[in-house]
Amino acid sequence: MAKGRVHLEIDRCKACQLCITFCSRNVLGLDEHTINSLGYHPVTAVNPEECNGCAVCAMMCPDLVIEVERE
Amino acid sequence: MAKGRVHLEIDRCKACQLCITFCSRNVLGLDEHTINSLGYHPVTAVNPEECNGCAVCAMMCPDLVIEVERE
Amino acid sequence: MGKILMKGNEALAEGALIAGCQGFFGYPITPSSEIAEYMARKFPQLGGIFLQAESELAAINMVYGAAATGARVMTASSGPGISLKQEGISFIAEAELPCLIVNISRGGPGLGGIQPAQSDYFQATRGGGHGDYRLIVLAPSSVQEMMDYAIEGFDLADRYRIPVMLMAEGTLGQMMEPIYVREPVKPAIEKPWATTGCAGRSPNIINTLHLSPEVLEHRNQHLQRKYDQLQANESRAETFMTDDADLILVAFGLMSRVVKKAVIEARKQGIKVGLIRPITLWPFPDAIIKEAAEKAQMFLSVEISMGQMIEDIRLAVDGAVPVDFYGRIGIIPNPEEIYSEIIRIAEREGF
Amino acid sequence: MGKILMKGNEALAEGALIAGCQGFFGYPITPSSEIAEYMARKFPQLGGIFLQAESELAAINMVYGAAATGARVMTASSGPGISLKQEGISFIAEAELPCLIVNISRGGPGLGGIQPAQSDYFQATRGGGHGDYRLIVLAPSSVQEMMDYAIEGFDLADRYRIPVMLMAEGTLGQMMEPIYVREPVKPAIEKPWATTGCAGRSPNIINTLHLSPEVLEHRNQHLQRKYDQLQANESRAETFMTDDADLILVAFGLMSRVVKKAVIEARKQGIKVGLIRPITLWPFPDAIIKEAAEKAQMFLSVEISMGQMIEDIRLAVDGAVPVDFYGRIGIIPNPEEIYSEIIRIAEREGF
Amino acid sequence: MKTVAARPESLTGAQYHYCPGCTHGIIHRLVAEVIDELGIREKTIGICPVGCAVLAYDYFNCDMLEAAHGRAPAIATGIKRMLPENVVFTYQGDGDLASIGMAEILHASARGEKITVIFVNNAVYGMTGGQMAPTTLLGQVTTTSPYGRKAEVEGYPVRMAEILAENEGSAYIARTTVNKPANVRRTKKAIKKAFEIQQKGLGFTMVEILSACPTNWGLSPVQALEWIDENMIPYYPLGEFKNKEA
Amino acid sequence: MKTVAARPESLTGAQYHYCPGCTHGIIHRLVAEVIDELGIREKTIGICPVGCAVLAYDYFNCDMLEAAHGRAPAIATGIKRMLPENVVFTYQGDGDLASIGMAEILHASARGEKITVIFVNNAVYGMTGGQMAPTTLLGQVTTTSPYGRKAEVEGYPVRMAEILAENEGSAYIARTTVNKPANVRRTKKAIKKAFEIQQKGLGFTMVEILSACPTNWGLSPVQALEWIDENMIPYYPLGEFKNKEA
Amino acid sequence: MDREEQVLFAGFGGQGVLSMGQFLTHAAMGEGKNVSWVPSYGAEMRGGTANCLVTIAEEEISSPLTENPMTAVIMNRPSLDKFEPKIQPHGTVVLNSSLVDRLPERDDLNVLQLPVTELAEKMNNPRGANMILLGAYIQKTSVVSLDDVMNNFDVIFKGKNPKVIEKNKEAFLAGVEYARKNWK
Amino acid sequence: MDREEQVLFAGFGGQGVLSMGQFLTHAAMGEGKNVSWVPSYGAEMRGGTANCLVTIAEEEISSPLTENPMTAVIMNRPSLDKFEPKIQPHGTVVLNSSLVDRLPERDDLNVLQLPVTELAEKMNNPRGANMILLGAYIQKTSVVSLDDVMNNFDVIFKGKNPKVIEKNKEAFLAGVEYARKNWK
Ligand SMILES: Cc1ncc(C[n+]2csc(CCOP(=O)(O)OP(=O)(O)O)c2C)c(N)n1
Ligand SMILES: Cc1ncc(C[n+]2csc(CCOP(=O)(O)OP(=O)(O)O)c2C)c(N)n1
Ligand code: SF4
Ligand code: SF4
Ligand code: SF4
Ligand code: SF4
Repeated sequence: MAKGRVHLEIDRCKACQLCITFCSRNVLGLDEHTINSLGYHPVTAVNPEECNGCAVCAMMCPDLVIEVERE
Repeated sequence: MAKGRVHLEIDRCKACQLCITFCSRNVLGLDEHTINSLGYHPVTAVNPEECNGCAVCAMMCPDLVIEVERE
Repeated sequence: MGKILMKGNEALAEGALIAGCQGFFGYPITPSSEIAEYMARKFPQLGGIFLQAESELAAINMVYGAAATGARVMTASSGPGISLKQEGISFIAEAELPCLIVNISRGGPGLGGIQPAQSDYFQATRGGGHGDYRLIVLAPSSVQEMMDYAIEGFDLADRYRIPVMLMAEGTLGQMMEPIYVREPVKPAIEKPWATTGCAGRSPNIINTLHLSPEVLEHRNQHLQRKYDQLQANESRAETFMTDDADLILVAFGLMSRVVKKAVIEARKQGIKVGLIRPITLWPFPDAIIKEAAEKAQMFLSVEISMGQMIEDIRLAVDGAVPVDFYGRIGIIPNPEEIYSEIIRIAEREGF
Repeated sequence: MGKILMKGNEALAEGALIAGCQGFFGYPITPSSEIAEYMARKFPQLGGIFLQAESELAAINMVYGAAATGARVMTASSGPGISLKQEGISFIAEAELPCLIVNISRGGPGLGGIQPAQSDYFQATRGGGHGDYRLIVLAPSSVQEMMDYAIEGFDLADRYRIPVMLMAEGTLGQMMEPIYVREPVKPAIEKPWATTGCAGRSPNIINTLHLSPEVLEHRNQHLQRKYDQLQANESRAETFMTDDADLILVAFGLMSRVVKKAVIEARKQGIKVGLIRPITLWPFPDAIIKEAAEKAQMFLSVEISMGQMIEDIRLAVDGAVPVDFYGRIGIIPNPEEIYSEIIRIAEREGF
Repeated sequence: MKTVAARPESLTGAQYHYCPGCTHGIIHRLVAEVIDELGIREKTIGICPVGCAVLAYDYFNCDMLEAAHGRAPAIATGIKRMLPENVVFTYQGDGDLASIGMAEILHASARGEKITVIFVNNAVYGMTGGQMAPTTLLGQVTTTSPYGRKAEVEGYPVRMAEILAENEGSAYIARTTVNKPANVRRTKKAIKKAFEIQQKGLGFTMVEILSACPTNWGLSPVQALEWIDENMIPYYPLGEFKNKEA
Repeated sequence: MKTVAARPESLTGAQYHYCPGCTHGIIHRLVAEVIDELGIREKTIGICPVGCAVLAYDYFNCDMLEAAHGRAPAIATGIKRMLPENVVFTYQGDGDLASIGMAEILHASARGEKITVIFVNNAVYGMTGGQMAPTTLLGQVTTTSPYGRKAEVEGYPVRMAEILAENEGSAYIARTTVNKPANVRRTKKAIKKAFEIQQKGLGFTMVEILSACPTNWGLSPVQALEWIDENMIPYYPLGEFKNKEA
Repeated sequence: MDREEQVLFAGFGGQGVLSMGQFLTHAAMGEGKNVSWVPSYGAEMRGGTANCLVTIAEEEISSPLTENPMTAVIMNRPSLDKFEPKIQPHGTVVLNSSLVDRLPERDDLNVLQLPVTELAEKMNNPRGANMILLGAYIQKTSVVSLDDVMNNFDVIFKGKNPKVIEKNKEAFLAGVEYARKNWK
Repeated sequence: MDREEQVLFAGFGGQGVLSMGQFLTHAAMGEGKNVSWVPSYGAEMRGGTANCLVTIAEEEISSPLTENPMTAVIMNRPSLDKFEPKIQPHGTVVLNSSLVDRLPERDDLNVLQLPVTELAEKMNNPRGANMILLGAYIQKTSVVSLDDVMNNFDVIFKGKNPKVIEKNKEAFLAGVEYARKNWK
């Protein structure tokens, strides 16, 4: 079970994929079916249950998209 | 006998005394009886016979006053 | 050769190359940077020197040094960068070193905006640096003229031993139009004063220090005579439908084309309106304006500024007729807007 | 308290202290350096900040920062140094930061000479930097006024949130006259906009960047309204024997005193001659000159330059009467010389 | 669940104008987190440069000034001298700090101004569209070194941390990067140390941060982070170059 | 008898305006002697600073330019780039080079401009009447540090030779002095080396020369030379800091 | 005012709106028309909107500027918000309906829509969206002749990689096709 | 022109001509006169000549400048060469004859000479030459009252080392003495 949870403010996301690259648990991915108000396919949690709340994604996100909670 | 000879263009002299200080043979001194066109008591050879032509005076003179000849 | 489509900044840069420019020293700033970039691409093949300076200050002083060798050299910048060059420009003016200084201008003061403006008019025409000096200031209104005036600028610079400024709105630097590319020019003017090493002659000195008041005054009078000569011989303007005009609009640069369109439109409505476009902002075309003031009822200065050229118009008109002002900042007013202003005035004044 | 003998530069510096100046940031340059040196001696005891900057560029930007904290701060320089400050001045004008900028002027262009001149008039009154902005420019004519106008300068700066320039010929900075030392002033104006740390309020921002053309235009209009207000309310001049004058000489600074002496002498010969001395070079005393132009036959602009203020006189006179020019550079013409010029004109014109 | 990562108070939360994957955003956050942690937001005054970070006054939630290109250290000096109790930082790019602003940064350091400089070195002029910076690497292609920077023509990239460490007035000088989580953590520590040393009044402090400009490097954001490892760090070694506390 | 010391051809012989005992005069002569010995007078172009040496164009018998304060390295760059076969030198004081001209000198060095800089460090502003320079020593009294320079207030003196040696573009950097015959000889050697390395195209060259300003130090000329030994050399060590040939 | 065709292209920074305009300008110049291309610049470098104005005329172009273009080619929603009020009465709007989630509010405008972002992604050529829209617009308005464009395609893209040209041509033709079918 | 006394002091950079002028200015101010002191500056910092102009008047001083002073106190030969032509008709020249090896060429001038450099060296006070000349000049012309000067000496030199003041006073009085004896 997920020990952590990410909150994604997707309208800020610029699809740079840094969070995705550095998440060791492959929690995150781009949502190819959505275009956000900035014109990007934004980040989404593809495997939310894998999240351990390490907050590395938030650390690497330049755009303040991600808030992380941990148990 | 002097092995060297100094030529002094006294109207350029500003009486800083650097030549006098560094001449190891005390050849040079200020001429208290003359005032040159710059308003200074200029350099003069007080012991010309002692000059060995080492040219240290010319080396230390900032104002191109001194020409040195050597045998 | 047919026309080719070029950006204003690139046409200007190409014009400089055509004029035999051998050195460019500059520091990037929007909206002028394409000039530097063009030179960076082209010069290595041509054996010219492109150098990105550490600052505008360094750039203008590199120009000082490079121009002193007798080569045709230039720099380009905008707003804050041109301000930083003021000390250097004053030195270059006094040392009488020919060179081209380009201001692809933006809106100020301060960092301002990068949108087009003409609010560096005073700085260009009155000398933003210290002391009594002038630059020749050329104001192109089309991409073609960006090229043509760059060529002419180098020529004037050499002939009069004077820095020439080419000043254009940012938009003119950024836009594209088809142009005819001119033939390369071979600079013909000798520069026996250049500092190139004194082999076979006595040393040359490039200097702007004049501690004796008499020499200083003499130098200033010398410069003034040159400026008088320029005022007599080199001021230029384009006139359009001014002969019978009640109202004459005065505008320069890209702005003047917008005004021209409004004038054409107003003429269709039977309003007697004309346009004078100063091509040399300095020497300002006083005589042409003064002459026009004998027949016209009124002038309108249209500027992308809070009102600067209007002073030169008023000085030229010398009280003969009123001079009105219409200005924007950061926005080139469009033809519709100028047209409305003409109508407004025509109705008010009964033209 | 009785009069004491002071150098112009020192009186100015002392005036700044009296006005509550808390910071001086400058770079030495003849003939202004005594101002810095005076501050360096005095500030440590007073708890103020004296800092010799690495350059004029750094100095004006230190002033930008220091003025942003709400403190009364200043800088002083001359010729080339003032040119180097132009970018910073444009920023300060747009950021509306009150401060005092002193130009103890010398002759240019280039390195020029350190002898007195007034050839930075255009630079001071038209804005040598980029964009549409103005400074209040005060021109003292005596050592007493060096002090008084420094005090007043800080006051105007705070009241209008505008940089004030005090411009004086080098000679005025170097000469000594007995003066009355004024009482210390307590600055009273609140500066809620200052960047002092946002404790207890939302953050303050000092900024000159306006990327949106609309905002940029709005800012320029805001500044323009302030300038209009200054033009309406703060232009100042001294008039001397102008009431019935045929010929009115216009001169500022120390120059004006020389002219005054010549005017007195010419009056003794029955020549109807007067003097207008602009105290604020900007806002220029248009109204006073315009009014005088209704009665006088002619104006003569006397400047230590090749002719700069004459443009402002001509703009004010607006063609009503002719405006002649008499100028020197690097040399303050003496009373005898001006007197001869008056006689020459009076004979030619039949005054 | 407790929140372990969220926007720091010292950021306004305004949407950044930076390009996708631009690490200016990470650096902003780190500075803000340090300000939060030190509890100095209300006495901090920041100065933004001319460069991509020109709008940083909209992002930092404290008193801010916008500087002329390169002059932030002079402005910081003016402020700090008048308000010695406040905390003052500048945020500058490599064009701003190492090119046009070279004299100002060197002298702020020589004078030992008690300020903190956040120096974002991305080896290129971002804002103006990818021209050469003094820190552009040899061989690197930019719009003004279109054939690759050559030592013979454009000279050598400058190492600011090393140069400034020469000055006696410098109290803390470090170079870090934000190209992976561990480096982000180290960068934050360095920034914190710099602010602390400023508060102790030991002298001038600077953290040079190697930062990615995917747009002008012509790389994807992820590739850009790798490029830092492969190309920048070999020329710009990470580490502390001066620490008066150590 | 043969002449063993006389005015070099590369000096015009015009009477200097310098104060009595000012070592600017010695340094001028050394530069001229080197130019003579290398036989390069007719292709040498010199640039004088704003500072006491502002009139040096009257003294050097070769093509000369007078620069704006601090900008000589930029002017030299402009010349050398257009005329790479010529020999270009600047002659600059410490105010000129290390204060207002800091950015220009640092970047000329970083770019490896093939010029020679004669840097006359006299720890004070001579021409303008004795204000503090960036090289003024701690404790030294000047008109703008009337209570003695304090590290806390005015910061630390900058060591330009050491800073410039950091730059890869620098090919030869030395510090010498002219306060006694042996040092004068060493200075001449260093100047010669610098010109030679310039001609070989190896990069930027500079000789920093500790020089006396008796007037503004308030010392007799002879005392002033001693003051260099006692006060300057301890802070500004003599030596070669960079030599790409060595 | 004088009759000239003035077309505004507007969208996000990365959508290629400036190139669309340049393409059209080149094409019109190839036909011997007088042309000018004026970009908005700079402020939009990092994110935000970008736009350019193309003027095509038989006569010499006096003013290359206008606030009120006859036609606007709109690639995203913010651009519609910004420019809708400025289009001339009875002007034309060409909309990228993938990213513009509303119709113009004015009822005098001639509205043409197509979902280019989706079409482009379907063609596996996301950067080709601009060329699709341009193809459709030219097909519909004949502001330049389609034949001339096709003949000049390589000239206009001179110096570009042939593969890139091919991809652009495909996208352009897809737009032409779409307009033929859907915009009658 | 209005009657005011305008005195020019001129000599080498190091001869103390600026202080001579300041001394006189102070003295005259002490007597309640209007005064001004205008130095030449800067160009003369390194060597060359220095000079200053002192104006003393009963009325307010309009112009502190003139090219044509009534009196010139000349400490060296170059200064005589430079200023002789500018002195007003029938003006006065006070000359340091130790360093000025010629007389004025004009015959309308009132010439006063004394060998102050030599006198000063004899008094073992080479820096006192300026005060000797000043003493003589004031004694001769009474431009300010000698008594007032003597009474104010310490005030004028306020802040200076008492020894220095003493030496200056000695030199000044030597000049007064010389003028009494030699200039009748
Ligand atoms: C005086 C002046 N010169 C030039 C510019 C143009 N300019 C703006 S930002 C910049 C360089 C930005 O590069 P950098 O400092 O490296 O920051 P980045 O954008 O890469 O973050 C330049 C040259 C300016 N605004 N002002
Ligand atoms: C832009 C500018 N700022 C200031 C000055 C005034 N100034 C002339 S020389 C000088 C400093 C000279 O000192 P330094 O370079 O050490 O040379 P030195 O006179 O000691 O040989 C200054 C500040 C100037 N001429 N121009
Ligand atoms: S908190 Fe850690 S595990 Fe969770 S999404 Fe972020 S990086 Fe992945
Ligand atoms: S790092 Fe941030 S901006 Fe980038 S993809 Fe992830 S959430 Fe989006
Ligand atoms: S040459 Fe040598 S010995 Fe002769 S005077 Fe000079 S220093 Fe003395
Ligand atoms: S002031 Fe100093 S540096 Fe200048 S000439 Fe005099 S002694 Fe030499």
